[in-house]
Amino acid sequence: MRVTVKLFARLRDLAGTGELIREVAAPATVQTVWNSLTAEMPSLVKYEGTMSVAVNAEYARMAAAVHDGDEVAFLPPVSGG
Amino acid sequence: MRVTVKLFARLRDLAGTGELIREVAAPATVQTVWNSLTAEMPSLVKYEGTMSVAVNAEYARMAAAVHDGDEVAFLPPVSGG
Amino acid sequence: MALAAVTRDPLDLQALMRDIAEGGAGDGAVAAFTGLVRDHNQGRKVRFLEYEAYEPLALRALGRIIDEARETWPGVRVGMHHRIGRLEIGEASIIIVAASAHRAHAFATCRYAIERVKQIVPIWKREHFEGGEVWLEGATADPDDEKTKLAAYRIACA
Amino acid sequence: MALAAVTRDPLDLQALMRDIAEGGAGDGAVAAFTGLVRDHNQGRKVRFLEYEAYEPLALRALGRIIDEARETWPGVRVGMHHRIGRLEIGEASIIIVAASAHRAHAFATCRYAIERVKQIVPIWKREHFEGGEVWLEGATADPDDEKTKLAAYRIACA
Repeated sequence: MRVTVKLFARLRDLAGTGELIREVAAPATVQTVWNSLTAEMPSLVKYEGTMSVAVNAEYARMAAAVHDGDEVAFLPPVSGG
Repeated sequence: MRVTVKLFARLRDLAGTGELIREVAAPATVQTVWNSLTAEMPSLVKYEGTMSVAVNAEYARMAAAVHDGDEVAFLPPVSGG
Repeated sequence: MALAAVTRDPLDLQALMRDIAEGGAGDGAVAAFTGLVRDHNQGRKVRFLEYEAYEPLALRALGRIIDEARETWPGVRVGMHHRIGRLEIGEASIIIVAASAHRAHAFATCRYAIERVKQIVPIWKREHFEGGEVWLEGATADPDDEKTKLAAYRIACA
Repeated sequence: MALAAVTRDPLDLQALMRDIAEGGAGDGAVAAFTGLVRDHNQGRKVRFLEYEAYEPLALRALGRIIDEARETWPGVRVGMHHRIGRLEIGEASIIIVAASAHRAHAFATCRYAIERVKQIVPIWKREHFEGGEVWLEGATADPDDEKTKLAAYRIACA
Protein backbone atom coordinates (compact mmCIF):
# COMPACT_ATOMS: atom_id res chain seq x y z
CA MET A 1 0.00 0.00 0.00
CA ARG A 2 1.08 3.61 -0.54
CA VAL A 3 1.28 6.35 2.03
CA THR A 4 2.23 9.98 1.64
CA VAL A 5 5.00 11.02 4.03
CA LYS A 6 5.24 14.69 5.06
CA LEU A 7 8.41 16.08 6.62
CA PHE A 8 8.87 19.51 8.16
CA ALA A 9 11.57 21.95 9.15
CA ARG A 10 14.88 20.24 9.87
CA LEU A 11 13.49 16.82 8.95
CA ARG A 12 12.54 18.21 5.57
CA ASP A 13 16.02 19.66 5.13
CA LEU A 14 17.69 16.39 6.10
CA ALA A 15 15.50 14.40 3.71
CA GLY A 16 15.86 16.95 0.95
CA THR A 17 12.11 16.92 0.40
CA GLY A 18 8.94 17.76 2.30
CA GLU A 19 6.78 15.10 0.74
CA LEU A 20 7.40 11.63 -0.59
CA ILE A 21 5.45 8.49 -1.36
CA ARG A 22 6.36 5.22 0.36
CA GLU A 23 5.26 1.70 -0.39
CA VAL A 24 4.83 -0.33 2.80
CA ALA A 25 3.38 -3.77 3.38
CA ALA A 26 0.04 -3.99 5.21
CA PRO A 27 -0.67 -4.11 8.10
CA ALA A 28 1.47 -1.08 8.88
CA THR A 29 1.88 1.42 11.69
CA VAL A 30 3.51 4.85 11.81
CA GLN A 31 6.57 3.02 13.13
CA THR A 32 6.65 0.84 10.00
CA VAL A 33 6.68 3.93 7.81
CA TRP A 34 9.35 5.61 9.93
CA ASN A 35 11.56 2.51 9.83
CA SER A 36 11.29 2.29 6.09
CA LEU A 37 12.25 5.96 5.90
CA THR A 38 15.23 5.81 8.25
CA ALA A 39 16.56 2.70 6.55
CA GLU A 40 17.25 4.95 3.59
CA MET A 41 17.95 8.15 5.50
CA PRO A 42 19.85 7.28 8.67
CA SER A 43 20.37 10.97 9.50
CA LEU A 44 16.71 11.13 10.54
CA VAL A 45 17.07 8.46 13.22
CA LYS A 46 18.15 10.78 16.00
CA TYR A 47 14.79 12.58 15.82
CA GLU A 48 12.82 9.55 16.91
CA GLY A 49 13.05 10.52 20.59
CA THR A 50 11.85 14.09 20.19
CA MET A 51 9.57 14.17 17.17
CA SER A 52 5.80 14.02 17.06
CA VAL A 53 3.77 12.22 14.46
CA ALA A 54 0.43 12.74 12.81
CA VAL A 55 -1.81 10.62 10.61
CA ASN A 56 -4.11 12.49 8.24
CA ALA A 57 -3.35 15.76 10.04
CA GLU A 58 -4.26 14.46 13.51
CA TYR A 59 -1.68 13.83 16.18
CA ALA A 60 -1.03 10.10 16.57
CA ARG A 61 1.33 7.63 18.22
CA MET A 62 4.06 5.55 16.58
CA ALA A 63 1.88 2.47 17.14
CA ALA A 64 -1.10 3.94 15.26
CA ALA A 65 -2.31 1.93 12.28
CA VAL A 66 -1.67 3.32 8.82
CA HIS A 67 -3.86 2.55 5.84
CA ASP A 68 -3.52 2.86 2.09
CA GLY A 69 -3.70 6.50 1.04
CA ASP A 70 -2.98 7.90 4.49
CA GLU A 71 -0.82 10.97 5.03
CA VAL A 72 1.81 10.37 7.70
CA ALA A 73 3.68 13.40 9.05
CA PHE A 74 6.87 13.53 11.11
CA LEU A 75 7.27 16.72 13.13
CA PRO A 76 10.43 17.94 14.86
CA PRO A 77 10.00 19.87 18.13
CA VAL A 78 7.84 22.90 17.44
CA SER A 79 8.92 26.53 17.73
CA GLY A 80 5.92 28.66 16.83
CA GLY A 81 4.66 31.78 18.54
CA MET B 1 -6.29 83.72 52.57
CA ARG B 2 -8.23 82.22 49.65
CA VAL B 3 -8.10 78.68 48.37
CA THR B 4 -9.87 77.06 45.46
CA VAL B 5 -11.77 73.93 46.45
CA LYS B 6 -12.38 71.25 43.83
CA LEU B 7 -15.02 68.57 44.36
CA PHE B 8 -15.61 65.51 42.22
CA ALA B 9 -18.25 62.89 41.46
CA ARG B 10 -20.67 62.42 44.35
CA LEU B 11 -19.00 65.14 46.43
CA ARG B 12 -19.60 67.55 43.57
CA ASP B 13 -23.24 66.48 43.37
CA LEU B 14 -23.74 66.87 47.11
CA ALA B 15 -22.16 70.33 47.11
CA GLY B 16 -23.99 71.36 43.95
CA THR B 17 -20.75 72.64 42.47
CA GLY B 18 -17.38 71.32 41.40
CA GLU B 19 -15.40 74.38 42.32
CA LEU B 20 -15.70 77.07 44.97
CA ILE B 21 -13.53 79.63 46.66
CA ARG B 22 -13.08 79.55 50.44
CA GLU B 23 -11.58 82.11 52.78
CA VAL B 24 -9.67 80.47 55.61
CA ALA B 25 -7.41 81.93 58.27
CA ALA B 26 -3.68 81.21 58.03
CA PRO B 27 -2.03 78.95 59.01
CA ALA B 28 -4.33 76.38 57.48
CA THR B 29 -4.25 72.70 56.58
CA VAL B 30 -6.39 70.62 54.28
CA GLN B 31 -8.35 69.73 57.41
CA THR B 32 -9.07 73.41 58.06
CA VAL B 33 -10.50 73.77 54.58
CA TRP B 34 -12.54 70.60 54.92
CA ASN B 35 -13.94 71.69 58.28
CA SER B 36 -14.96 75.03 56.87
CA LEU B 37 -16.68 73.23 54.02
CA THR B 38 -18.54 70.67 56.10
CA ALA B 39 -19.67 73.31 58.55
CA GLU B 40 -21.84 74.60 55.71
CA MET B 41 -22.47 71.27 53.97
CA PRO B 42 -22.93 68.61 56.61
CA SER B 43 -23.90 66.00 53.98
CA LEU B 44 -20.22 65.83 53.01
CA VAL B 45 -19.03 64.76 56.45
CA LYS B 46 -19.55 61.05 55.94
CA TYR B 47 -16.92 61.08 53.20
CA GLU B 48 -14.10 62.04 55.51
CA GLY B 49 -13.23 58.41 56.23
CA THR B 50 -13.00 57.27 52.61
CA MET B 51 -12.00 60.29 50.56
CA SER B 52 -8.55 61.25 49.34
CA VAL B 53 -7.26 64.78 49.14
CA ALA B 54 -4.88 66.64 46.89
CA VAL B 55 -3.18 70.01 47.06
CA ASN B 56 -2.29 71.61 43.74
CA ALA B 57 -3.03 68.35 41.93
CA GLU B 58 -0.71 66.23 44.09
CA TYR B 59 -2.01 63.70 46.56
CA ALA B 60 -1.68 65.03 50.11
CA ARG B 61 -2.73 64.32 53.70
CA MET B 62 -5.37 66.10 55.75
CA ALA B 63 -2.55 67.59 57.86
CA ALA B 64 -0.80 69.12 54.83
CA ALA B 65 -0.31 72.88 54.95
CA VAL B 66 -2.40 75.00 52.61
CA HIS B 67 -1.28 78.40 51.33
CA ASP B 68 -2.95 81.35 49.72
CA GLY B 69 -3.93 80.54 46.15
CA ASP B 70 -3.68 76.77 46.56
CA GLU B 71 -6.11 74.36 44.90
CA VAL B 72 -7.45 71.82 47.38
CA ALA B 73 -9.31 68.81 45.98
CA PHE B 74 -11.52 66.31 47.78
CA LEU B 75 -11.84 62.98 46.01
CA PRO B 76 -14.37 60.23 46.74
CA PRO B 77 -13.25 56.62 46.25
CA VAL B 78 -12.14 56.22 42.65
CA SER B 79 -13.78 53.98 40.06
CA GLY B 80 -11.80 54.38 36.86
CA GLY B 81 -10.72 51.67 34.46
CA MET C 1 1.65 60.15 21.28
CA ALA C 2 1.91 60.53 25.04
CA LEU C 3 2.46 57.36 27.07
CA ALA C 4 -0.07 58.55 29.64
CA ALA C 5 -3.23 60.31 28.53
CA VAL C 6 -6.69 61.29 29.78
CA THR C 7 -8.84 62.23 26.82
CA ARG C 8 -12.41 62.77 25.63
CA ASP C 9 -11.58 61.28 22.24
CA PRO C 10 -12.07 57.63 21.30
CA LEU C 11 -9.03 55.58 22.23
CA ASP C 12 -6.76 54.20 19.52
CA LEU C 13 -5.13 50.95 20.59
CA GLN C 14 -3.43 50.44 17.26
CA ALA C 15 -1.72 53.82 17.42
CA LEU C 16 -0.60 53.29 21.01
CA MET C 17 0.75 49.86 20.15
CA ARG C 18 2.64 51.25 17.20
CA ASP C 19 4.16 53.91 19.42
CA ILE C 20 5.12 51.47 22.14
CA ALA C 21 6.54 48.92 19.69
CA GLU C 22 8.49 51.50 17.70
CA GLY C 23 12.19 51.53 18.31
CA GLY C 24 11.95 48.42 20.42
CA ALA C 25 13.05 45.77 17.99
CA GLY C 26 14.44 43.77 20.87
CA ASP C 27 10.98 43.42 22.38
CA GLY C 28 9.21 40.33 21.17
CA ALA C 29 6.20 40.45 23.45
CA VAL C 30 3.40 42.99 23.49
CA ALA C 31 0.52 42.57 25.92
CA ALA C 32 -2.51 44.83 25.79
CA PHE C 33 -5.59 45.40 27.87
CA THR C 34 -8.78 47.14 26.80
CA GLY C 35 -11.65 47.91 29.14
CA LEU C 36 -15.03 48.11 27.41
CA VAL C 37 -18.28 49.57 28.70
CA ARG C 38 -20.53 46.65 29.63
CA ASP C 39 -24.27 46.57 29.02
CA HIS C 40 -25.03 45.46 32.57
CA ASN C 41 -23.64 45.84 36.06
CA GLN C 42 -24.81 44.35 39.34
CA GLY C 43 -28.09 43.28 37.79
CA ARG C 44 -28.76 46.69 36.27
CA LYS C 45 -29.20 47.28 32.57
CA VAL C 46 -26.66 49.96 31.74
CA ARG C 47 -27.57 52.65 29.19
CA PHE C 48 -24.22 54.45 29.09
CA LEU C 49 -21.44 55.63 31.39
CA GLU C 50 -20.04 59.04 32.16
CA TYR C 51 -16.44 59.26 33.31
CA GLU C 52 -15.19 62.25 35.23
CA ALA C 53 -11.54 62.90 36.13
CA TYR C 54 -9.43 65.27 38.14
CA GLU C 55 -7.40 65.55 34.99
CA PRO C 56 -4.00 66.90 36.08
CA LEU C 57 -3.80 64.43 38.96
CA ALA C 58 -5.16 61.55 36.89
CA LEU C 59 -2.42 62.16 34.35
CA ARG C 60 0.21 62.18 37.09
CA ALA C 61 -1.21 59.03 38.60
CA LEU C 62 -1.00 57.25 35.23
CA GLY C 63 2.60 58.44 34.93
CA ARG C 64 3.31 57.16 38.41
CA ILE C 65 1.98 53.71 37.50
CA ILE C 66 4.19 53.67 34.42
CA ASP C 67 7.18 54.53 36.61
CA GLU C 68 6.28 51.81 39.10
CA ALA C 69 6.06 49.24 36.32
CA ARG C 70 9.42 50.27 34.89
CA GLU C 71 11.06 49.93 38.28
CA THR C 72 9.52 46.51 38.80
CA TRP C 73 10.09 45.12 35.30
CA PRO C 74 13.21 46.82 33.96
CA GLY C 75 13.15 47.56 30.28
CA VAL C 76 9.39 47.23 29.94
CA ARG C 77 7.75 49.92 27.81
CA VAL C 78 4.21 50.82 28.75
CA GLY C 79 1.52 53.27 27.73
CA MET C 80 -1.94 53.86 29.14
CA HIS C 81 -4.79 56.06 27.91
CA HIS C 82 -8.02 56.61 29.82
CA ARG C 83 -11.08 58.08 28.17
CA ILE C 84 -13.51 60.35 30.00
CA GLY C 85 -16.88 61.90 29.17
CA ARG C 86 -19.88 59.97 27.92
CA LEU C 87 -19.14 56.43 26.75
CA GLU C 88 -21.60 54.14 25.00
CA ILE C 89 -21.91 50.40 25.51
CA GLY C 90 -18.97 48.57 23.92
CA GLU C 91 -16.69 51.61 23.76
CA ALA C 92 -13.22 51.45 25.28
CA SER C 93 -12.70 53.34 28.52
CA ILE C 94 -9.06 52.39 28.93
CA ILE C 95 -6.24 50.93 26.85
CA ILE C 96 -2.94 49.69 28.25
CA VAL C 97 -0.02 48.42 26.19
CA ALA C 98 3.17 46.86 27.56
CA ALA C 99 6.13 45.65 25.50
CA SER C 100 9.08 43.66 26.75
CA ALA C 101 11.67 41.13 25.68
CA HIS C 102 9.92 38.77 28.11
CA ARG C 103 6.26 37.92 27.65
CA ALA C 104 5.92 37.29 31.38
CA HIS C 105 6.92 40.91 32.00
CA ALA C 106 4.63 42.29 29.32
CA PHE C 107 1.65 40.44 30.80
CA ALA C 108 2.56 41.30 34.39
CA THR C 109 2.94 44.99 33.57
CA CYS C 110 -0.44 45.13 31.87
CA ARG C 111 -2.14 43.30 34.70
CA TYR C 112 -0.44 45.44 37.33
CA ALA C 113 -1.30 48.66 35.53
CA ILE C 114 -5.05 48.01 35.32
CA GLU C 115 -5.18 47.04 39.01
CA ARG C 116 -3.30 50.21 39.94
CA VAL C 117 -5.61 52.37 37.81
CA LYS C 118 -8.53 51.11 39.85
CA GLN C 119 -6.62 51.88 43.06
CA ILE C 120 -5.12 55.32 42.59
CA VAL C 121 -6.25 57.18 39.49
CA PRO C 122 -8.78 59.95 40.31
CA ILE C 123 -11.42 59.01 37.76
CA TRP C 124 -15.07 58.26 38.54
CA LYS C 125 -17.77 56.39 36.67
CA ARG C 126 -21.37 57.54 36.69
CA GLU C 127 -23.59 54.71 35.61
CA HIS C 128 -26.77 55.63 33.75
CA PHE C 129 -28.94 52.54 33.98
CA GLU C 130 -32.56 51.84 33.18
CA GLY C 131 -34.36 53.52 36.02
CA GLY C 132 -31.72 55.84 37.38
CA GLU C 133 -28.08 56.75 37.69
CA VAL C 134 -25.43 56.26 40.31
CA TRP C 135 -21.83 57.18 41.01
CA LEU C 136 -19.72 54.07 41.36
CA GLU C 137 -17.15 54.22 44.13
CA GLY C 138 -14.34 51.74 44.45
CA ALA C 139 -11.08 52.29 46.26
CA THR C 140 -9.92 55.11 48.49
CA ALA C 141 -7.01 56.43 46.48
CA ASP C 142 -3.71 56.40 48.36
CA PRO C 143 -0.69 55.94 46.13
CA ASP C 144 1.61 55.59 49.13
CA ASP C 145 -0.32 52.67 50.60
CA GLU C 146 2.16 49.83 50.13
CA LYS C 147 -0.46 47.22 50.97
CA THR C 148 -2.67 47.99 47.97
CA LYS C 149 0.41 48.32 45.77
CA LEU C 150 1.57 44.88 46.86
CA ALA C 151 -1.91 43.49 46.20
CA ALA C 152 -1.67 44.71 42.60
CA TYR C 153 1.82 43.25 42.34
CA ARG C 154 0.66 39.89 43.67
CA ILE C 155 -2.19 39.75 41.16
CA ALA C 156 0.22 40.61 38.34
CA CYS C 157 2.91 38.12 39.26
CA ALA C 158 1.06 35.33 40.94
CA MET D 1 -13.03 36.27 10.41
CA ALA D 2 -12.03 32.83 11.69
CA LEU D 3 -11.16 32.51 15.37
CA ALA D 4 -8.20 30.29 14.50
CA ALA D 5 -6.08 31.05 11.46
CA VAL D 6 -2.70 30.24 9.92
CA THR D 7 -1.95 32.75 7.20
CA ARG D 8 0.76 34.25 5.03
CA ASP D 9 -0.86 37.69 5.22
CA PRO D 10 0.04 40.34 7.79
CA LEU D 11 -1.98 39.91 10.96
CA ASP D 12 -4.69 42.40 11.85
CA LEU D 13 -5.11 42.72 15.61
CA GLN D 14 -7.73 45.43 15.32
CA ALA D 15 -9.95 43.30 13.10
CA LEU D 16 -9.61 40.27 15.36
CA MET D 17 -10.40 42.39 18.42
CA ARG D 18 -13.47 43.82 16.72
CA ASP D 19 -14.64 40.31 15.86
CA ILE D 20 -14.04 38.98 19.36
CA ALA D 21 -15.65 41.98 21.03
CA GLU D 22 -18.68 42.03 18.72
CA GLY D 23 -21.83 40.69 20.21
CA GLY D 24 -20.21 40.46 23.61
CA ALA D 25 -21.50 43.60 25.27
CA GLY D 26 -21.37 41.81 28.60
CA ASP D 27 -17.61 41.44 28.30
CA GLY D 28 -15.77 44.33 29.81
CA ALA D 29 -12.24 42.98 29.58
CA VAL D 30 -10.21 42.29 26.46
CA ALA D 31 -6.65 41.06 26.78
CA ALA D 32 -4.40 40.71 23.77
CA PHE D 33 -0.97 39.33 23.03
CA THR D 34 1.19 40.06 20.03
CA GLY D 35 4.45 38.29 19.30
CA LEU D 36 6.90 40.39 17.27
CA VAL D 37 10.00 39.26 15.41
CA ARG D 38 13.00 40.38 17.47
CA ASP D 39 16.23 41.71 16.00
CA HIS D 40 18.38 39.41 18.10
CA ASN D 41 18.25 35.95 19.65
CA GLN D 42 20.77 34.12 21.80
CA GLY D 43 23.46 36.66 20.94
CA ARG D 44 22.80 36.43 17.21
CA LYS D 45 21.81 39.38 15.09
CA VAL D 46 18.61 38.25 13.38
CA ARG D 47 17.99 39.30 9.76
CA PHE D 48 14.52 37.82 9.36
CA LEU D 49 12.52 34.71 10.24
CA GLU D 50 10.80 32.11 8.14
CA TYR D 51 7.86 30.27 9.65
CA GLU D 52 6.74 26.93 8.30
CA ALA D 53 3.60 25.10 9.39
CA TYR D 54 1.86 21.79 8.93
CA GLU D 55 -1.15 23.92 8.13
CA PRO D 56 -4.16 21.63 8.62
CA LEU D 57 -2.83 20.31 11.93
CA ALA D 58 -1.68 23.76 13.07
CA LEU D 59 -5.19 25.05 12.50
CA ARG D 60 -6.64 22.16 14.47
CA ALA D 61 -4.14 22.69 17.28
CA LEU D 62 -5.13 26.37 17.52
CA GLY D 63 -8.77 25.31 17.65
CA ARG D 64 -7.93 22.81 20.35
CA ILE D 65 -6.29 25.52 22.46
CA ILE D 66 -9.38 27.70 22.05
CA ASP D 67 -11.54 24.78 23.23
CA GLU D 68 -9.27 24.17 26.21
CA ALA D 69 -9.49 27.82 27.22
CA ARG D 70 -13.28 27.84 26.95
CA GLU D 71 -13.51 24.78 29.16
CA THR D 72 -11.20 26.31 31.73
CA TRP D 73 -12.64 29.84 31.73
CA PRO D 74 -16.33 29.48 30.82
CA GLY D 75 -17.71 32.27 28.69
CA VAL D 76 -14.32 33.50 27.52
CA ARG D 77 -14.15 34.34 23.83
CA VAL D 78 -10.76 33.87 22.21
CA GLY D 79 -9.19 34.12 18.78
CA MET D 80 -5.66 33.37 17.64
CA HIS D 81 -3.96 33.96 14.29
CA HIS D 82 -0.46 32.76 13.45
CA ARG D 83 1.44 34.09 10.49
CA ILE D 84 3.81 31.96 8.41
CA GLY D 85 6.27 32.61 5.60
CA ARG D 86 8.99 35.25 5.72
CA LEU D 87 8.64 37.79 8.52
CA GLU D 88 10.77 40.89 8.90
CA ILE D 89 12.04 42.33 12.18
CA GLY D 90 9.19 43.96 14.12
CA GLU D 91 6.41 42.14 12.27
CA ALA D 92 3.79 40.20 14.22
CA SER D 93 4.06 36.42 14.09
CA ILE D 94 1.07 35.77 16.32
CA ILE D 95 -1.92 37.64 17.72
CA ILE D 96 -4.18 36.36 20.48
CA VAL D 97 -7.30 38.11 21.75
CA ALA D 98 -9.40 37.02 24.73
CA ALA D 99 -12.57 38.73 25.97
CA SER D 100 -14.39 38.02 29.18
CA ALA D 101 -16.60 39.61 31.79
CA HIS D 102 -13.66 39.06 34.15
CA ARG D 103 -10.31 40.63 33.42
CA ALA D 104 -8.55 37.83 35.32
CA HIS D 105 -10.02 35.34 32.84
CA ALA D 106 -9.15 37.44 29.80
CA PHE D 107 -5.53 37.71 30.93
CA ALA D 108 -5.28 34.05 31.95
CA THR D 109 -6.70 32.87 28.62
CA CYS D 110 -4.24 34.98 26.65
CA ARG D 111 -1.32 33.81 28.74
CA TYR D 112 -2.40 30.18 28.56
CA ALA D 113 -2.91 30.34 24.81
CA ILE D 114 0.57 31.61 23.97
CA GLU D 115 2.17 28.98 26.21
CA ARG D 116 0.11 26.25 24.55
CA VAL D 117 1.01 27.51 21.08
CA LYS D 118 4.65 26.99 21.93
CA GLN D 119 3.87 23.50 23.20
CA ILE D 120 1.60 21.91 20.63
CA VAL D 121 1.16 23.89 17.41
CA PRO D 122 3.16 22.38 14.50
CA ILE D 123 4.89 25.56 13.38
CA TRP D 124 8.65 26.03 13.04
CA LYS D 125 10.86 29.09 12.95
CA ARG D 126 13.91 29.26 10.74
CA GLU D 127 16.15 32.03 11.94
CA HIS D 128 18.21 33.83 9.32
CA PHE D 129 20.93 35.59 11.27
CA GLU D 130 24.12 37.37 10.27
CA GLY D 131 26.40 34.51 9.34
CA GLY D 132 23.94 31.70 8.85
CA GLU D 133 20.55 30.21 9.45
CA VAL D 134 19.13 27.67 11.83
CA TRP D 135 15.89 25.87 12.59
CA LEU D 136 14.76 26.62 16.10
CA GLU D 137 13.35 23.67 17.97
CA GLY D 138 11.41 24.00 21.19
CA ALA D 139 8.95 21.50 22.57
CA THR D 140 8.07 17.99 21.47
CA ALA D 141 4.43 18.46 20.57
CA ASP D 142 2.08 16.19 22.49
CA PRO D 143 -1.35 17.68 23.06
CA ASP D 144 -2.32 14.80 25.34
CA ASP D 145 0.56 15.36 27.72
CA GLU D 146 -1.25 16.61 30.82
CA LYS D 147 1.98 17.71 32.45
CA THR D 148 2.79 20.36 29.85
CA LYS D 149 -0.85 21.42 29.77
CA LEU D 150 -0.80 21.92 33.51
CA ALA D 151 2.44 23.88 33.23
CA ALA D 152 0.72 26.30 30.84
CA TYR D 153 -2.24 26.50 33.19
CA ARG D 154 -0.01 27.24 36.17
CA ILE D 155 1.75 30.04 34.29
CA ALA D 156 -1.62 31.51 33.28
CA CYS D 157 -3.22 31.35 36.70
CA ALA D 158 -0.37 31.65 39.12
